[in-house]
Formats: sequence, structure tokens, C-alpha cells
Amino acid sequence: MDRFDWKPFAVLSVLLGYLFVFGKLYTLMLLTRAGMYCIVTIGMCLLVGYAGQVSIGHAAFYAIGGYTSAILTIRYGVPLWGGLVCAVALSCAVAFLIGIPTLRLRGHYLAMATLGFGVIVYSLIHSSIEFTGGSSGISGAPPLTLFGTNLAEDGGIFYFLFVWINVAVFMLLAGNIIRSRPGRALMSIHGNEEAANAAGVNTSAFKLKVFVLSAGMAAYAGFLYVHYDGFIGANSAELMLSVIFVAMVAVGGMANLWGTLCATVLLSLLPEFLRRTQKVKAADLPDFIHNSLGLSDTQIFKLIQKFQELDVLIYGLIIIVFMIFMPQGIFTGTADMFRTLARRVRAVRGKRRVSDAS
Amino acid sequence: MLKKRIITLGLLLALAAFAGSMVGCKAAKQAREKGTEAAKNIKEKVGGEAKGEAIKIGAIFSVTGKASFLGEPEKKTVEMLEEQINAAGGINGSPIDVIVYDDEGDEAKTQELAKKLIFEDEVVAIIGPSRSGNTMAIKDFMGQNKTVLISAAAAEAIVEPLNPWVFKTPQKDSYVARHLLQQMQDAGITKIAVLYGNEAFGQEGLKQIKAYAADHGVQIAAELAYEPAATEGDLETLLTKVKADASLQAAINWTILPAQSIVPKKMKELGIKIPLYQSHGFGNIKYVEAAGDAANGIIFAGGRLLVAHNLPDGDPQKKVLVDYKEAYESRFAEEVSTFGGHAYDALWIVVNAIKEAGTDKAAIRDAIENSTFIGTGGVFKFTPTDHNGLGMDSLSLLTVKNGSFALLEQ
Amino acid sequence: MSLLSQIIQFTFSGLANGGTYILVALGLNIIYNATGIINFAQGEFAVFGSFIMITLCMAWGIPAPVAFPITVLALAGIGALFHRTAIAPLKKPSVITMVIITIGGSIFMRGVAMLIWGKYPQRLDPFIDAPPIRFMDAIIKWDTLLVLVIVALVVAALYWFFEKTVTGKAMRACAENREAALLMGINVDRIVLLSFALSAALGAVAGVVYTPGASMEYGRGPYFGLRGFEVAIIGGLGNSVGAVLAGILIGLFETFSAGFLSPTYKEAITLALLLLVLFVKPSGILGKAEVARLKDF
Amino acid sequence: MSDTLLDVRDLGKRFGGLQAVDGVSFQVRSGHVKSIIGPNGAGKTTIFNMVAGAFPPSAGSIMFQGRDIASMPSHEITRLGIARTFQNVKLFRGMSAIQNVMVGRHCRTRTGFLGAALRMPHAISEERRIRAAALEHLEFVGLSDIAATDAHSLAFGQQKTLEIARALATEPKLLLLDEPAAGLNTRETEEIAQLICRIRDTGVTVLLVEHDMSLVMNISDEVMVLDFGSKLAEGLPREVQNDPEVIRVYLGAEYVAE
Repeated sequence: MDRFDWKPFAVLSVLLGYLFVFGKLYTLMLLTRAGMYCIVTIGMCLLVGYAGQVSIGHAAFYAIGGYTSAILTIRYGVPLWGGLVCAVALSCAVAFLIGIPTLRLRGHYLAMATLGFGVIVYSLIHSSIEFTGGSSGISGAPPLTLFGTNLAEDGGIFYFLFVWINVAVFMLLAGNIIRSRPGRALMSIHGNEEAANAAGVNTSAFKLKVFVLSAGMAAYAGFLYVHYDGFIGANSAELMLSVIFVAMVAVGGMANLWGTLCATVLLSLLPEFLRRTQKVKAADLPDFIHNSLGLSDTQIFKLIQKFQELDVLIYGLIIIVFMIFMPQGIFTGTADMFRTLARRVRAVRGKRRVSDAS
Repeated sequence: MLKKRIITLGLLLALAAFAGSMVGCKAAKQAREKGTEAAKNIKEKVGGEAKGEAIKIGAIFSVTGKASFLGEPEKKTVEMLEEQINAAGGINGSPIDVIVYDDEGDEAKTQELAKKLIFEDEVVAIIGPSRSGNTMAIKDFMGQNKTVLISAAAAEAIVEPLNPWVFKTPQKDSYVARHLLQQMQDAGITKIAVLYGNEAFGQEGLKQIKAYAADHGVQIAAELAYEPAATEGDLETLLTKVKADASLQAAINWTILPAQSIVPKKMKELGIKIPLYQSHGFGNIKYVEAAGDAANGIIFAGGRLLVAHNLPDGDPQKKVLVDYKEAYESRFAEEVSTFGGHAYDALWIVVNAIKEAGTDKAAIRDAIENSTFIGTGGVFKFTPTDHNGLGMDSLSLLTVKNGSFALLEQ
Repeated sequence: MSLLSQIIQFTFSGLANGGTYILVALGLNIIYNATGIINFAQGEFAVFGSFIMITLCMAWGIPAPVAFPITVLALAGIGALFHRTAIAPLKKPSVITMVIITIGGSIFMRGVAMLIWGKYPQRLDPFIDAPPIRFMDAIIKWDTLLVLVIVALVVAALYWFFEKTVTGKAMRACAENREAALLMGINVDRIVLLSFALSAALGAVAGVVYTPGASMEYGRGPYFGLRGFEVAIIGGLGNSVGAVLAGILIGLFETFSAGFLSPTYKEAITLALLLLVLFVKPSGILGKAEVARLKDF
Repeated sequence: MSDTLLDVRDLGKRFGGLQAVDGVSFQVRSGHVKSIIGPNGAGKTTIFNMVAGAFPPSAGSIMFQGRDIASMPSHEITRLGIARTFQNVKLFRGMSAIQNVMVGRHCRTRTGFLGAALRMPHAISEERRIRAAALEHLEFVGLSDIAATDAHSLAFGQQKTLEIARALATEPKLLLLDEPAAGLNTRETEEIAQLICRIRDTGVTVLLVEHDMSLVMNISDEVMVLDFGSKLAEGLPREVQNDPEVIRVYLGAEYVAE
């Protein structure tokens, strides 16, 4: 059970290899973004899923990472690796300072405090126009180069590869962590903090450590983001993004790294699926719709528009449905579903056999 | 021991997959290139010339989300124009295909969509985005990938500093600021308060007012920002501060937010009698409706589209404006706004350039840089150093009379 | 305008805002007491209440005194529906599950509001269309006074409900000790349903008192929710008296900080106040430390 | 005096208006099994919590091997060698039996995030040692066959035993057992009694809170009786059993009168 499981990694590499060769460019770009989110959610999975400490403010660390590196590299000509080090270091330092008082809180209090922290960071970024560019954001961040190649070139297929190799490495490291002493300590905090303390786990130290770790990972993802797009805006610190990060971990089944990975990819692609309907134009609709409904172009335009706006609603709905029907997460949930299905099929077959025999 | 071997195997596999995909990538890239070449060959063989092949033009607007009031009329306008142009035979016989995407006002989304348009849809040029922030997010990117962008957003920063590939159609913020300040100077106003929405548009506006205020002998006594999510109560608080300073002679409110309707209402409520100036963001009749009586007498600078029918017959823009206004209003049963006009201009500028120079991206850019065009925003005269192409005269001072827009009589 | 009249002006707009926050916070408290859940969709109840009121008054021309109770009842129904569809199906939810699910509910309701009422802000005419009271240089709208009266009445009615009626007492018993209430023969499930309905109805009142003479847009929910949380937590989660005091405090603090400091950092300043309270006294200004310890999971 | 492991002096604890523990002093000698008995609410668990560091005492001192541990955090106390179980079992949700016990090894091991993430050689060998030790402890309490089972799906008696195994995994010098027999049937209680004796035989001192009198009287070397937060009696089991005050508290005043 505690053994290293290489199978998902094999599946992942085959999948990535396939996509890299045959995937459409736009798909790769979406997956690149999803990969950056994965790096955030892997850290969040350790914090929220394993250690059981909710944070509804992690977009703040993502933004801090991105902004730090952007400001340093653009305005002060700091080399990229310097931007990276400062981004992660600043984010970790902020997490450390804010974590000391915050992590003493539990349950809803912790959720509210992290939420408050996130909104404060957003509002500071948004209002400090001189420093962060306000809502115009900062543009012109140099693209990430590795061994002399600009990874963001050609729409960034190499960036895709780079980000996902990062994801794989983080999955490996996070998997190693949860299968050993510190991982068990985190799980014990989630299981029962008092008992964990009594069993000799310094729970406050471990909560702080994993909080700082996840903040650092979020900052790293923010760094990857800003040197991919060359731009960062205040949206990257928005409350909604923090919420989505937590939702990704929850839909993934909380203490489940691979589940989190799947949920992150699915939830970040979801708006894209919902947007498929948007290319429909009023004029493209067959005539009989115009005739039979007796609607004018404007009315039909409005109707289409309404359906296009459904995506917000559907997003909310999907989160609710997942939490109600698959609280154990997308991975275990689907597996359970197939198992029940198989059992039913077997039962039906068994009955048939019995009735055949009689 | 077994564990170790499995790990090693896994790592090797991953390495192999990585190496394989690197090789595969090159192969795929070559295949892609070959594919497009092959397609070109086929096209040439079949059609002789690429006649009948649709010319793809990209568009990114904030159709949903916070800035949907910008993106919605823009999208409608572009779709209407596409039909009109194709019905009239397209460009030199080729139909145009305008691919409109919605960025929801989110900069990251704009980035993705711009990439999608350039690399996957292979458009020859892009119009939009609706918002300044979103435009700034792809400004550098467009230059790197050498594709023309004609923004429908106002901020001066889009064309200053100049990016050879980025243009914009809305009048410069500084023109609006100078028009308003000139009017104040004429009216003998010397001390004002500036209210602005704390977002890209408002922040840019404040910058321009500050830059030109001294030239017109106007002193800014107070800079009052409010958040995009500001409530009525917040604005009441701000205006109480305006009211508290009796020496103020006027107030400017610079935003594209609903606050444009709330501020006049609250001023009326609080009994603040000084004149209110607003930005070109006020060019949507819905804001006038929302403000009710309080909107009357507001002075703002805007394009002539809003007063198309009232223009003198000799005005060069009159025909364009009236035609667009009537086509839009009869088709969509709602009043036209200047924002749709910006998209109108952007699309026509691209189409005209393609007509002249063909579908080569660099040729399109050069064609635009040497073009003139009579649009809804004014008479555009682009040059290699002026990527907005509009002068001060592209704007008029407007006001609200009995709930509708009118030219301000001097 | 003298400093004094500015202070008066700020005080009244602060109190009017505070009144709305109090109602949202009380709604949060009721659900929290009955279930231990913080309902992140509480702000959306206010938005729905406001929009329904606007539709009834502005589009259908129903007079406000009639439309008001209809709105409140409609929202009670929506609250009950929310509980039945999103909350009740869960067997043993963890805090995180509940947080996510109510956030999902809030996103969903926002989508519905946008679909029904569109993206543009909608307006509601003032309830009392009379010239405002002038006091020194300050302008006090009649609606502001009406709002304060309504908030006071609602708070009083709630007090009566929880202290004097059997159902109210049963709800309180539930809040104190679920198992014991169950043993006493109280139908806990019905009480929880009722608390959702009541809380949504309070949300409706909050939305309605916020809107007259102002406007409402579909994205306002999180704002109400956030202010509601601040007030509820600063007052001590589950503590109604605390919520009333904290509501007044936050309302005034917000307006005065916007008026005399900078409105730009208003959000950051009020939230910093929340964090300060959480770090120093998580049980809130009136909460007891032990209560907080018992209630968190 | 040299073999006094735990020396508690004038211990007091106040919760708001309630004086839960009031000036209690006692010693626990190395290698002994000492029991604390008393009616519900007498303050037994409160004393436990203070010794284990769950919360600090309001007054008094707790000396463990000559060190004052009165306001130390509980994980440090555990490292010094005091382990505990809980009245209502507190196992870690979502972890198997052996993982629960492995958490007990936490304070005796060192691997951090970095070492674990990179699978450093020392981390791997330490992990192996943790597992081996945990298995040994499971074997000791007789649960080795359910090592991989999810802790929360175990039978109640097994859960209680598992909690003892987890406590033992911290290598305590002093083991605090909070009502280990509560909720168990006679056979299970007998097994627990044997287990406690075996634990004592390995040299671990045991401090026990228990309601089951036969268990207490059979295995204790010394018994202390609490009532309303103060010490009522202390001594050998037989002495305490015959103490009229204790009989009054336990059986009611009329028995004494007889």
C-alpha cells in the first residue's frame, strides 16, 4: 500500500507524449494553464486534503509569485532565476507570517481568515497602481528560457512539456512526502489534532510548514504563469480563483493526489467545453427555427446569449453535484461507480443463468 | 530491492517518453508544416487562385462578464458587418469569416484566445479586445507574433509607447480630458474634484486629467477613487466629501462603471449643485436611463455617433454614422452605443487594408499605417507613428437633454 | 459643510449599510446555530430578495407594502429548496465539503440571477418619495430612517420568536445540543429546514432594505456575504446581540474610514479588522472562548 | 526518592467559575501501576490532560524525572516520555492500523519534508525501521493480523488496544491510560488487564484512570481516590478499599452507618 506506484506516472507520460505530438495547439495551451494550476493544487492537496487545513486565499500566493517575478525582471532587470527565487521566497515569507496567527484557527474560522487575507491581497494589488499597474496589470515580462531556448515560442508547445514535467516531478515529490513520516504527521493532524499532539507530532509546526510549502508551490506556479503570458493582472489574485483551487482539491477527493490532478484538469477545461456553444450565430441557425418560433434575429441573438451565459450556472451546479454524489472524489467515486455497475451486471447475469438452468 | 528497481524503471520510462516526445515533436512540427504546404498546393491546383477561400479575421470581445456592456454591442456589430460585407461580395470575391471569441473580461483568457486565433485559426489580423487591461495583456504578444491588433479599448497606453503591430480605434483619453478641461476654462472653472473608478479606464483618465489640468488653469483639489464594486453608500460618502468643500466649482467622474449613473443621482440627492463632467464612457443611453432626471445637464466628450441625426448635413461622418445607427437599431432593436462603433471602425480598417494589400500580415500592417478612413469615431489618418489616427476634432462636447444625447451648444 | 454635518451624514449612511449587514449576519447565525454550517450563499439570498422585489414593484407595479411580504415568502421557499436539494442529501459532511457546496450554491444562484435579470443594474424606486430631511448640512433620506426602523423591528421580532415561541425555543435547543434536542422529541430535520427558510427570508429583507432609491446587480452576492461574515464573526458566530453591535460597528467603521481615510483601501481596512479580531479573540467581541472551542470542528 | 518518576505538587485547574482540580499532590514510582479513581467529574481526566500537556495547570507543578513539564506543549512531553490514550478513542481517520502506530514513532524519528520528498537514503532506512517497530508494537498488543485494516473500521475493543499500541510506539517511560476498559466486555477487560501487566513488565510505568474496580484492584500497585477535584485517599489497593471515606463516596453514606 505504501509502495511507490509507477503506473499513473506511466499513463501520464504516455498521455503527455501523445498530446505533445498530436494535440492541437490550443488544447496544449489550455493544458499548460491547467498544469500550472496543478502545481498549485498539489500543494493545496497536501494542505487541505491531507492536513485538513482549509485555505480560501491561495490565489494570493499565486499572484504574489507572479507579481514579484514580473516586477523584478521588468523594472529592475533581475535575471529570471533571481525572479524565481525572490517570488518563492517572498511568498513563503508572507505565508510564514500570516500562518502563525491564522493556523491557530480551525474550521470555519480558518476558512474566513484565509479568505480575508486573499481579499486583502487582491485589493492591495488592485489599488497600488504605481507598483502593480492596478487593473491594467503588468506586461512585458521576459519569456522563460531554458538552455538558450525560448520556451514560450511558437505558442508554447515546449512550455507545455516543461510545465507538465514539473507537474510530474511535484507529483512524485508530494507522493513521497505523503508516504513517509511528514506525510503521516499531516494526515494525523487531519485525523485528530489532539491525538496527533499526544502522539508526539508538533502539529502547529507541521501546519505552518505545509502552509508555507503550498504557498511556495503556488508562487512557483505564478512565476511560470507570468513568464508564459508575459503579463499578469489583478485577476490572478481573485477570490474566485482561490475558491476554484479548493474546489479542485475537494472534487478530487481531498486526500488524493491523483484525484486532485484529474479534477484540476477537468475543472480548468470545463469552461472551455461549455464555451463550445458560443460559436453559434443567429444567422447560422436553420430557417425553420426563425420561422417556427416566429422570433426576430435580435430575440434569437438574445436567446443564444442567454444559453452562453449558462456556463457560470453549470459550473456551480457541477460543484454541488460532485460534492453530493461523489464526496469521496472523482477518482474513487468513478471507481466505486464502475464496481457497483459490474456487481449489478454480474447479479443480473447470475439471475439469468439461474433462470436458464431452471 | 524490488522497489528500487521499479523506481529506476519508472524513471527510465519517463525519460524514454520524454526523449521520444522530443523526437516526435520535431516530426510532428515537420508534419504540420508539410500539411499546410500540401493544403496550399491543393488549393492552388483546385482553385487556381485562392478564390472563394474565406479570409479569417479574429475578434476578441468581453461579451460576458463585468465588461459585457462593451463586448455585447461590439460582437453584434461585427456579426452584422460580416453579413453585410459578404452579401456585397466579400473582399475581392473572397468572403470574410470573423471568428469572435469571448474573453469574459479575464486577461489570462484573452492571452489564450489570442494564441488560439493566431496559431490555430490562423487569422490574418485581430480586432478587440474590449477593455484596456485585456489589450495590454496581449500588446507585446502581438508584436512578438507579428500580427495586427486593432483594439477597441481607449487607454492611451495601448499606442504609447508605440508597438508597430498594435492600433486602436477609440479616441485618445487625452483628447477627452483636454476637451473637458477646455470647456471648464471657457466657463471660468478653476478648482475641481476628480472622481474615478479604480480600474484601468479610470486610472488612465486620472492620469490624463492631471497631465493637462495646469495648461487650462484648472486645479485638482481632490482625487477620489472608488472600487469597481462600490455601492451607493460608498459613493454617497465620496460625494459628501465633495459637498464638504465649498470652493469646488465642478466635478469630473471618469469611469465605465455603473457609477456613471449613480454619481449624478447621489449629487442630486445630496443637493450638490456644481456641474458634473463625465468621460466618453458615458456614451451608452442605458446609463442615462438609469440616472433618470439627474442625467440632464451632464457634460461629456464623445463621438458623434450618439448625435448622428443632429449633425449638419455637411459633416463628413454623417452618412457613415446614420447608416450604421439605423442598420444596428433596426436589426437589434436597441440603441446604438459608441462601443459598437469602435468595433465597426476596427473591422472596416482591417477589411480595407486586406482589400488593398492582400492577406500578408506585414502588408496589412503597412497598408493600415498609410490609410485614411471615415469611421464612426472620426476621420482616421494613420501614420507609422500615429496608430490612433484621430485628432481632437474627432470628439464633440455632448450633453444630456430630456433624457437623450445632444450636442452641447457653446 | 462643517465637520459635524459630515459626521452626521457618515453616521446615517453607515447605519443604513450596517442594518443590511446585520440582517445578512443574523441569517448566517441562524443556519450556523442549527447546523454548524456557514452558508456562503447567504449574500445571494439578499440579491434574490432585492431582484424579486424590483420585479414585483417596477415591472408588475405591485405596491411595495404588498410586494415586501411576497418577496420574503418567496425567499423562504428558495431557502427551503436550497436546503432540500443541496444540504439535506449529505450524510456526514465535513467543514470543507460544506464550504465548497455552499460556494457552489452561491455560484449557481449568481448564474440564475444573471440569466433571469440580466447583467445591467436594476433600479427600485424609493419607498417614501418625499424631500429628504435637512439637518444642518446633512441630508437624511426618509428611506434611510425606514430602513433603520425595519431592521429594528426585524431584530425585535426575531428576539420574540426565539424567546417566546415554542418553535423558536426548539430551534434554540437544537443549537445548544443536537442530540439532546433529538431525544426531547424535537424534529431536528424540520428545524434545520425551517432555519434555512428563515435565514433566506432574512436575506430577502436585507436585499429589500438595501435597494430603494439604489440599484442591484447580479454580482453583488459575494459582497453582501463577505460583509455578513465579518459582522457575524466579529460579533461572535451564532451570537445575535453581537451581530447587531458588530453590524453597527462595521457599518460606521466602513463609512468613516472611506470618508476620512481612503475609500480605495476600504476593503483592505475592514478585512484587516476582521483578521485582527480573529487573531486576538476568535470568539468575537461578545463570544465566550469556550463556546468557540466547542463549536469549531 | 530516586525512583519517583512523576511528582505532582499542589496541582490546580480552574475553568471559568469551576474549580475542576484543587491542590492535588501525588507521586508515581518507576515500574508501578498507579490508578486514579473517583466519581464522574472528580477531575481525573483533567489531571491527565495537564500531565499530558493538553492544557497548562492554573497552579502547582508537575515534575517528570526532575523536570518541570507544567507548561510544556504536549508533543514535547511525549518526546520526554509520557504517552497517553483517550477516554473516547481518538484514532486517525483515513489511516490504517499500522499507519496509526507509525505516527507514534514520529517523535523518535527525524525525516523532514525534504528528506522524504527526495527519498534520501537515510529517509528510506528510517522508514523501514519505523515500519518494523510499528509491526512489533502491533504484535505486542496482538493486532498484527489487522495491520492494513482501516483503523475506524475496527471493533471497539481493537480500537482501544490500537490506541495503546500507538502510545507504546512513542517509547514512553510513563503511560497514561484513560479508562481503557470502558465499554469493553468482561473478556476484553481481562485481556486489557493482562496487556497492562505485560506493559508494566517491560519497564513502563502506568498511570491509570478507570471505573472498573476489579480491574483497578487487581493490577494496581497504588490507588488514589479523587472527589470534587481534591484527593480523598491514597495508598495500597486494600487500604483504599477499606477507607470509610472512600466507601461513603462510592457506596453512599448509609453503608458506612451500618
